[in-house]
Amino acid sequence: MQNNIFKINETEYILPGSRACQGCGLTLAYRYMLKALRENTVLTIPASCLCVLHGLYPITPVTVPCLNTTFASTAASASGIAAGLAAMNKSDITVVAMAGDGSTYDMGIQALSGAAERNTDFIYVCYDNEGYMNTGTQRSSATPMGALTSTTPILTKEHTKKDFVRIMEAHELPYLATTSPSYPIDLYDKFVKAKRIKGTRYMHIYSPCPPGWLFNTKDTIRIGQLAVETGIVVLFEIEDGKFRFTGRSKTLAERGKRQPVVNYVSRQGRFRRMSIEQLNRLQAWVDSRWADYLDRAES
Amino acid sequence: MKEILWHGRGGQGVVLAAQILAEAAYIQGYGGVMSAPTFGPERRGAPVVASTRISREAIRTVAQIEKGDVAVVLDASLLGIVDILGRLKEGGALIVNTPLPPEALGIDGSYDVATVNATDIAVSNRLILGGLPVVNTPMLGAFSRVTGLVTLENIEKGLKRKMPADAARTNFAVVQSACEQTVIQPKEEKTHGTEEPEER
Amino acid sequence: MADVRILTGNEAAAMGVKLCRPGVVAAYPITPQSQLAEILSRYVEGGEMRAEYVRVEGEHSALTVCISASTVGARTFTATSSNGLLYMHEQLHWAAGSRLPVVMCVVNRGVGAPWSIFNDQQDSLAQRDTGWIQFYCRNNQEIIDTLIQAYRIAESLYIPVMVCYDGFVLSHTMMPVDIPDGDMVRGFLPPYKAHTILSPEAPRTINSVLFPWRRPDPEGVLRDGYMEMRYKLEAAMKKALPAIQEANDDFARIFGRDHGGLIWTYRSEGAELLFSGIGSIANEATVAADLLRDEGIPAGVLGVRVYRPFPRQRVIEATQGARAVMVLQKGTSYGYEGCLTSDFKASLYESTLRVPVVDVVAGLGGRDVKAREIADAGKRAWKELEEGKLKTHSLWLNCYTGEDDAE
Amino acid sequence: MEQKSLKKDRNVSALCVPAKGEAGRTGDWRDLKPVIDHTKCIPSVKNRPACYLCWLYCPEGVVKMTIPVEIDMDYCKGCGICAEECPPNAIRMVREGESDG
Repeated sequence: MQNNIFKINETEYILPGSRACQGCGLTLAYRYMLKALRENTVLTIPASCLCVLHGLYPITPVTVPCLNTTFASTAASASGIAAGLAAMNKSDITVVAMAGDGSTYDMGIQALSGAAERNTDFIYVCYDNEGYMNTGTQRSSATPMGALTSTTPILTKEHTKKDFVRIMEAHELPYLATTSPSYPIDLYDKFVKAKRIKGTRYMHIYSPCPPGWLFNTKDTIRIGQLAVETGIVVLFEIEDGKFRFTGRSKTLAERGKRQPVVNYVSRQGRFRRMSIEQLNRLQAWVDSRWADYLDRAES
Repeated sequence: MKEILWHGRGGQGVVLAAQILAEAAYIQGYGGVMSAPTFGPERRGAPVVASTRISREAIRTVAQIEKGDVAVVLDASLLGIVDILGRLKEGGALIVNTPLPPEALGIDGSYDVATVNATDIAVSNRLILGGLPVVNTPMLGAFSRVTGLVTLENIEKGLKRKMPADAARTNFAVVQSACEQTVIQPKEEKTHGTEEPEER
Repeated sequence: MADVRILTGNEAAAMGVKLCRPGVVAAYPITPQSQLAEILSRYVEGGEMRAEYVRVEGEHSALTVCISASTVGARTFTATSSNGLLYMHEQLHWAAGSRLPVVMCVVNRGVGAPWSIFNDQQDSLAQRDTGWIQFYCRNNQEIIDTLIQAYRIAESLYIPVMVCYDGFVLSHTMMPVDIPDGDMVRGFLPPYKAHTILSPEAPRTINSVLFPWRRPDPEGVLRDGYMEMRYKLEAAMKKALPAIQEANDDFARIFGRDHGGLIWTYRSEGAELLFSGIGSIANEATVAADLLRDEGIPAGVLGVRVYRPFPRQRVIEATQGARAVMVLQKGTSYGYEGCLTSDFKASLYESTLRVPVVDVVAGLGGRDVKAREIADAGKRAWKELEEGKLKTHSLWLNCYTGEDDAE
Repeated sequence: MEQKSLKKDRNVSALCVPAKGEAGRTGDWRDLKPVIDHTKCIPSVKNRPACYLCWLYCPEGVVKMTIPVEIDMDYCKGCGICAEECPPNAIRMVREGESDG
């Protein structure tokens, strides 16, 4: 881990003084994503935390070009950029659409599925902070069962988290990967790889959110690590259909021992109303999914 | 009509203080009360402004307050960052949470300047929330003392409207202490009358 | 040598698009626009037209693709009808607010519910406040000519433009169309130059959030608040009125066809009974005017070619001498009156003219409207006018309204 | 808010230019600030580039990979991640206004 730190591109593409909250998982992930993708990148984003991070007119902290669009249209906007660049015969630019789970899982799923089905040449990045955080932590389909949100304030979220990564797998993309800002070098390496691949690539960032998940801002890294240590988040990549564990999940799969999900859940205020039954269902779901991934890794 | 601007940082309860004052004023019998946050994104620690309006009759204006009659500052460091005096009427009242006495703030221009160490009061009453001393409710005590617009009794009733009974009780204790410990430096020429001048 | 072919409206539109050489075309099929999308696909796949053709999964995405492609510097085109246009509504505002010169054909069709696949103008009339320039074509020749002018106007003012023409009535109806010469079109239409290019050379964040108030930037320029930025769109719309006229006049000089610019008139000198309308129904009214003139009723037509920006002064000038106006449109603002009627009357209000204006709603959901029927309505109105009993609200032409049962 | 300014805004549409401090001096948001004890901080102790987890995990990118390690206090938001993740616990979060000592 130590020596890898010096291979990372030192340029900072987000100038200090952004509007993001203290200890924001997205900001940390975005920092490494841009380091990996470098200057020749064009972004398009919807109204979201990322849009707020990109700043208010006339100033932006981000030194990479970016086009804001409406909530349901992020992937379509990327399609247009890809088509426009092709029409202007500019080929050496990486087109990136980046949105949160709300825009990706819920309102924008149609545009993303369309763009993926057309194998549009772009990277779609979903930073999954498990709720509509920019507008005050309302529930989205990515919110885990048992979590308190401003729209499930008493009974907690009733339904399980939509397994969106599996939906994207069904599109049989050239490359798909899951990442976490708690493992920045794993994230960095995957974006470096994704940049070189042609066609639609889907990158999932599991992005801890202090004000939304109700944990202290100093614990952002710890929470993200616990998610991987318990198997709630599994770090892997799928290249032309071939599944491979990566980073901490790889060592866990080979010889490590997963922690119980309660270690992760108990450190976040959003789960303080989670029932035992919900906790057990979550543990069972994590265990069965981990078993599936182990099988896929062997074959 | 009296217009009050509350200055603080995200997470200090500026909006809640403005609301409690409106509740208290309504209980006291003012026909018109209104409170509003500054619209837009709030960030923990970033400067935030909220407002309260109090009047005999129902209030019809909803525009933002241009210059308030009173400015309540929950965090003295804001004096150097936010143009607080720019939105305070000539002869208005400035109430600041700071250990310093009013004279030490170096406020020029004719304002009533009042200070109280709300942070200390909160800490000594063990009123800490999310690692932050609760400085919004004590300032309601200082407000009552400086302006006389609402009584402590009605502030207590206002507290009960906005929080559970036990929280209201502990918060009222700091309101009282702040009221007692507030130091006022009235502007030179006019003594401060508590009577409200007739409607403009 | 004129290259005249007998074409449907959709074919004329496709030919017009090809002549304008957009870099990116994105369209989702919907009746009655589909042939246009199909012909363009054949052009692109057959190598007749070099463009990126994005077969999107819906109209919302169709316009989004045009918006972002335009931001990268490509000329773009899309087309839709009816509920497809309604589904685009959010993106219509986004394109105008971004000041992008997207050009779109709207093949007018009624909107649901209930369903109608037939012609009327409720789809595009409902978009009059979105910040787009709106042309309404009265025949297929005007479709191809207006498309070419639309790109020049859009790209000089940075305002998106809708070229509307009636579904089936024009889109599927064949008539002679003189195809402008490609080189002459290239002369008329300079290459598209975006006002802001999304590119790594000059990294910018575009269409960010704006404060309600103005805000200084690091170089001490006092940057716009939201309201100033929106006013710039309104200011550009004002400049569009002379720009449209100029484009029309240049086109007439080069290609020999003058469509009037903002409005056109037919036998309007001495016309005391004046018909007005948008699209093919206004053309139908010219035949009605002839019928009425033959019967000694001084009728004429004021065709509105550009509905937004609304040509207020031209309408006032052309209405001089009229003793009654009948405004025909294939739509209404439910609970009030036809949108064209309202805007027509609002313009007259700014003048000394006090002429009664009859609101005529016609042809909804493809109901056929014949010149004779317009003439008969004109005759009835003329008689009521003579007797001082002219009813101005609202004539739903050829529609059983059940009102006559009430008497 | 309306200062007199020479230059008019000629932008056709809303476009932002990269600059520091978009949200203002975010260092001002802190109620706790990171203080580094350079006698424990690994790069200083070894006098060569090493560790730098504070640099790695800082969301704002305001930690410098220098010896000794420096933090841009104008913009550090005081989240406390660096203090939490520092292997030798060389960073303490101290209440604003209290001395660094």
